[in-house]
Amino acid sequence: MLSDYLPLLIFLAAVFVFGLIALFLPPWLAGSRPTQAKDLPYESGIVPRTSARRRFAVSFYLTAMLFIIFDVEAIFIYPWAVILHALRWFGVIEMAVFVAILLVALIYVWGKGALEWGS
Amino acid sequence: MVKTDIAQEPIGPEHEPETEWMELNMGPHHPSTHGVLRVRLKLDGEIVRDADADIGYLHTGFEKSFEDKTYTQGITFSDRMDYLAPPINNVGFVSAVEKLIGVEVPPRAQVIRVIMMELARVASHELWLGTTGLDLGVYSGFFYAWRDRDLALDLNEAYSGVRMMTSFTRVGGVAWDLPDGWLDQLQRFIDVMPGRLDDFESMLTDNPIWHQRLEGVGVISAAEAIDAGVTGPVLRASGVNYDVRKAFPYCGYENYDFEVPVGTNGDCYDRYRMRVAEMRQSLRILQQAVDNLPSGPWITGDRKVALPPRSELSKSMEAVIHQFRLVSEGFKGPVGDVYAFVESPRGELGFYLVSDGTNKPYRMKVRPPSFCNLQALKKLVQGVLVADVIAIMGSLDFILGDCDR
Amino acid sequence: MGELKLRPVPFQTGRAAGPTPLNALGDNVLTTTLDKVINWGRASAIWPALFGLACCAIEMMGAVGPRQDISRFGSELFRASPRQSDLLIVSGRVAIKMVPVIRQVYDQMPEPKWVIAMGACASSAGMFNNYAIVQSVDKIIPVDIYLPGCPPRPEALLDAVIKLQRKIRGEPLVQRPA
Amino acid sequence: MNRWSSALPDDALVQRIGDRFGAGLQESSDFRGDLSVVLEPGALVEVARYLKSEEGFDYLLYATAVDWPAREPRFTVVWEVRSLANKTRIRIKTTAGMPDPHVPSLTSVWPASDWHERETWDLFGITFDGHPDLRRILMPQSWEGFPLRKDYVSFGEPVIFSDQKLEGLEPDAIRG
Repeated sequence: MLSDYLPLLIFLAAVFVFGLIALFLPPWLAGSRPTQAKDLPYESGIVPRTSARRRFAVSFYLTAMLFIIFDVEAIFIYPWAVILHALRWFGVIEMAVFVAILLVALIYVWGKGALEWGS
Repeated sequence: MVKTDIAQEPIGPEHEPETEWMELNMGPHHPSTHGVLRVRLKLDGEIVRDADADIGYLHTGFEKSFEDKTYTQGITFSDRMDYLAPPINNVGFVSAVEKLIGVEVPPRAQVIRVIMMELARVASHELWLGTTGLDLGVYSGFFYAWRDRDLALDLNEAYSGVRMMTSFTRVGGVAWDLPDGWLDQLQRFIDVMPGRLDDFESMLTDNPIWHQRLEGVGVISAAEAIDAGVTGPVLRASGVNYDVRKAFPYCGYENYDFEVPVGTNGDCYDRYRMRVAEMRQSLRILQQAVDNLPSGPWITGDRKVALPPRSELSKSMEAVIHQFRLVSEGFKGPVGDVYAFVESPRGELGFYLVSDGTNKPYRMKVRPPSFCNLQALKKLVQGVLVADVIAIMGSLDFILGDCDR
Repeated sequence: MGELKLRPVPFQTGRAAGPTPLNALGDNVLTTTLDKVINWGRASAIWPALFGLACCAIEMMGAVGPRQDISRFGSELFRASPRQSDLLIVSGRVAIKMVPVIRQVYDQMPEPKWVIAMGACASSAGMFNNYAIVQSVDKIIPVDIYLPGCPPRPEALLDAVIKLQRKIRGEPLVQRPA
Repeated sequence: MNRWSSALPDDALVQRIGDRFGAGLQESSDFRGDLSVVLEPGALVEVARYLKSEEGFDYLLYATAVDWPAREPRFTVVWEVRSLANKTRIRIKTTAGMPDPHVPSLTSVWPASDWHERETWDLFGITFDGHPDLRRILMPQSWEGFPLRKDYVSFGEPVIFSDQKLEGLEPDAIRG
């Protein structure tokens, strides 16, 4: 029983090892030379005087939230698409309901004008 | 030693950043500022509340250097100011000196000047089309534009030996006659270009994204445009029918028949249409210039100003004296001040020349069209999204070498 | 007026760029070949920073254009931010007000980095000898290749990039007669 | 009639200015077809307003200054304006004395002269009273001196030829 999951474990281990390699090999090879100027934020060539950490408008947060909602919806479609052939018509109807719910959300948001940029 | 702590301190009375507005540096090193312009944007989220353009990052002290050079030496300087249309700068500078001294330019030299200026206008508008398209995402347009612009630069090179900085004018005419075979190359250029412009138009003119990004963006009305002092295609896009070639014809422009495109609602899209239409008109002018190019001298015979031809040197002593005097100290102008102006792709390019009777200009003020167009940026970007600031700056078509002088 | 704070140690390329774990083993066959591979990798993909100042920038754009395509030599992308670029082509005249900006952009570029002073104005201020122009970009940042011309033709810029690649690979710039 | 003065403004304009402003108009000249008038600083703003409202000069070309160190009122400040409608052009000049050159600003009449006057302040040191935001535009903010004055002679550095050795300035001083 356990052996059914063996390939998955090997795959995870490989991912983990590759991640470590990618993370630590290049800095070790190239060597890093931090200088004071490199740590400053890049301000189109101007030496910044104030720190770049500033409060910014709430509309960014709103747009980010909307993006996450519809992005996650897209992610759910991938596994569904892989096994759609097995699900046959049941899968199609199921996904239609799922998408319809989010469509209503999209129409509401669009009507509210949250998509246009406005504080 | 070189000072390094300059341009760091806050500038402007209101340099203290307001709490809720974020101050963003669209700084000198920025892909879409068409050179080294720094715009301090005050952003309320994505909406621009205030824009303070900080220029001078390419200030080369041309006006100080002109005072140190004789009139003929100044010609090579005038190339480097507006480096997208150097021939037009040359003609402008030399027109000021000719107006001061009162020299008549022979007709053949006038037509050669018109040909070189219209070539420069096509090359400059092509570059504008390429780079502004690049800012708005038309990556392939850049390569179309450069394919056509290289043809114009080949013509420059065949005539003056240099691709961009031709320095082809002399006071009283042009430096050399057209090499033979050049006119056929020009004719091939004139035949192929309309097709190339159609490529561009088919790609851009009724492209919905191009419409959406440019239509209704950066609108300036005719009255506001005159008050703000904008010039060139930006002024004409707002409906003001003012083109120096029609209003004050110089270099024989009065006997070419071409129209001046005038826009209606003064937004970025109209400025795009102005420039493309101007390219087509320039090709018409080029065709008429090639058809009736007069023969005769290409520089004035007035020995006070123009060098005698080589052949004459061996024959007459007087020519040698003229040659020596002209080469060693140049010619002197009367005391007085004159203003001469030409139509550059960006607008009216003027040269205010004050002379105190010596062989060098006492004061040479250049009226740069980019400086005047850039001044309107502050009014154009109020309450606009940041992405539209890029479109507006692209549509103003300013060149920092011309603006900072 | 602030003094010009120069980099104490000028930047070197390749192995001279200071000890990396590779050179800890000294110059034997293994490390020198690895150096050749690393330098070959660095040389064949130099991404210039999009740093156009004046007229030479137009010829630099010409070099990117379809006729003299600089991406044939590995400089495919002109990166807008100095963080992702290895080469700073100073194309144009350097105004006094631009000095701290050039210094900042150069400092914010990660090593290994190189500089091409494109055109007479960047190399020696060309025809401008007045209050507003720094007499050569050499006074601000160390320069690897000086490219004459006003403006240099796009082909000249390609030649400069090729010479820089040979310099990075450690080959002599000038082919001495055999 | 050479081409520059296609619509030579008749002397009537100068006459009208003379009648209305009397002593305000000091001289006028017609050199090479360019009409120019020299005004007193006091009468400058009224004449400018008159030119814009009644004479239709609505488009500002440029504003600059000329430095005559030998002459007593050292600076001549120049504005050039054009009437797009009837295609004429006039050059307004006024003078400013040395210790502290002051000239009224014309941004209230022609808003386009905002940057031009800032540049004249930056390069000549002439303060424009009434200018909304007079600060340096071309030179760095902390720059001392006014470059375009005739006595500001700083023509860069001496050119170092390869055979001359100036310590501290050799290009490889940086490479160390």
